[in-house]
Amino acid sequence: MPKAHHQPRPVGTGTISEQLPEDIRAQIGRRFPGGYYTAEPYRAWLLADAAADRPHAPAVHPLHAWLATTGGIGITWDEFFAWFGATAADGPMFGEHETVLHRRLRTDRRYRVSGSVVSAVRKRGRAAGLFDLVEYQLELHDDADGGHVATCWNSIVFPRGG
Amino acid sequence: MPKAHHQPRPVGTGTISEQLPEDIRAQIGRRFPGGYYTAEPYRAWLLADAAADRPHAPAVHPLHAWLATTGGIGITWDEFFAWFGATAADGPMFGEHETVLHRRLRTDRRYRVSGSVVSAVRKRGRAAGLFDLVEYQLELHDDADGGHVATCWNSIVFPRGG
Amino acid sequence: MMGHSTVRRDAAGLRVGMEIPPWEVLVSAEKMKTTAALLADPNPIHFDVGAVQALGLGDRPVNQGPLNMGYVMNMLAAFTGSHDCLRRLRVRFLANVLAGDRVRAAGVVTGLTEAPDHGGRWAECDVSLAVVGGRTVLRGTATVALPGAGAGAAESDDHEENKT
Amino acid sequence: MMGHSTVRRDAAGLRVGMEIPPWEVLVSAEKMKTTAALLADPNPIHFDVGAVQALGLGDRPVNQGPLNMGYVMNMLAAFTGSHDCLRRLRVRFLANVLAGDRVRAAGVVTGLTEAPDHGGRWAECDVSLAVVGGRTVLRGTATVALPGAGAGAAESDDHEENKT
Repeated sequence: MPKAHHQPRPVGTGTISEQLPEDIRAQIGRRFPGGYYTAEPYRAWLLADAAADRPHAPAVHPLHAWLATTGGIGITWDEFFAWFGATAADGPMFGEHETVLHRRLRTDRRYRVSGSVVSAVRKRGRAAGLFDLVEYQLELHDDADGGHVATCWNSIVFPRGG
Repeated sequence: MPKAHHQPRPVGTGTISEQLPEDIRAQIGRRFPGGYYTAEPYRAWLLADAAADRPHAPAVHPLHAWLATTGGIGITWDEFFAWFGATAADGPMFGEHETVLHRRLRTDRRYRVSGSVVSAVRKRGRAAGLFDLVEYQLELHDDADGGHVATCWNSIVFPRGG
Repeated sequence: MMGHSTVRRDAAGLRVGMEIPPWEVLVSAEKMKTTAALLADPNPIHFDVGAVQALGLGDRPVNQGPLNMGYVMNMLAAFTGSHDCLRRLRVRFLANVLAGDRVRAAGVVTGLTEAPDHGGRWAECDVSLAVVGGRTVLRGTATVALPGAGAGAAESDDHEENKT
Repeated sequence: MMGHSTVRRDAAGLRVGMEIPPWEVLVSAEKMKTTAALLADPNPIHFDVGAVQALGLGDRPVNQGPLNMGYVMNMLAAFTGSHDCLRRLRVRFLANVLAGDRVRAAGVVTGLTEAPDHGGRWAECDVSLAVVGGRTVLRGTATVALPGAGAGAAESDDHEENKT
């Protein structure tokens, strides 16, 4: 199982811990269905262009690691939000993200995507109010030789309207 | 099996029929793997915007029928081209297209996509040279009640460099 | 970047031979990129100027055929009042449209038949798309539903109306 | 619509505390649409002005967080010579970027260590993205591979070079 190599951090300042409901706590460690992702050249080109980069660079834009893990996670955003009793209308927000590249990204390689929820904490911020801070981590492995290609770690904030 | 309700037509003028190789003829009637497609609201919005339409219209843009059949056909363009011994580099081109809407398109409905290759002929044009004209047809059915929603018929031209 | 025709359509004035108000748009390279992503269309002629040049197709991206057809659908929706009035559209692709081209969809009513199922009429139409001041890039035929002669005028941009 | 910094990077001149040449871009609403399609991100705040207004977020679409991070990656690639030099980037999203904003990625080298595995050095960097004349929208840290002190100057926009 992917291991969280980051400690949860407070969002902003002045956060204090609150009791996490059991149904949310039960999501910690839950694995994503996972799947496969291939960085097709047209997607590599379009993503680089969307990021205002020069799409002709031979290197695949490292942002593609994030796109790959999202593309192969095996569930939709709505399904993921539902794991935490939330919907898009609740306004979940990315808190932090880390991409670690263990090996160069390439087009037309088939990558295996796997990962899980690594932590969940409930906090109350002076400005933010009540929210849950959830961390999840996804791994890319080259499907041909099993090599570890990238790790994408994310934290996401679910406002709880408190 | 979907039935061709169109006769093959010559591309341009002055085309004459040629012998179709057996491996191409063998593709006639071949069914696509098929699959499912849901016109998610964000895709309906983006497609209408891409077509320079007003994305806020409650009606789903009828171009979405084509997008749905393509999205649920179950093979990639490269795989489809390979059925006819061709690649994207050979420059296959859309010849004709027909969308027939039997029922209103809606967002968030799950549509079943099915279809097959309905004809293939080899022709020689005075200007176009040797080419294969392939027709294929896809059907959208509402997965909830089985109702027939749309038919998309296409002809595609494979230049044969002759 | 786009021009919508605003038409008051007097149902009683519908007749064979009448022209459908044209619909124009300036074709955008950026929208081809979104379309390539939506259609999962890997062909670089729709976004990569370098690929277009390498193929000797000039120096502007080539619009997707479906978008060209979509513009004709827009013209028909402006004419009938809603995309939901379209029953059938058949087109033949004749030539490429390039980023920066201004194109115009046009059409003419070629037949009108009573349609008891929706209390109105079916209009058969000849349709086309052309580069303004240039060649025709698409020709086809369409069938659209129209309200009956007694339905009176309707505003074409009232897309709220549910016609089916 | 975008400005690429062109930098001659003298490997011998690398030092802790040096500023990474900034990288600027004018954020495009059209590119958010392509990104929404690529990411299969249904959130309408990235493309639908009506949805943005309904949420009280103003009247301009909100850029995707990944794109904000991508701009920082672009700055680092211009500095190192290639996207393939990036080993790690961690960012915290602090605020939204809106269509039409001009944003600037900036950074400073905070540490240099020898990296025998690629014959060069690892640079640790603090990075940020800010709206020009406005607030900081992202902060983070990065680790990038750099050639060794003996490697001499390299042109940052030589993306042909294979550094790994």
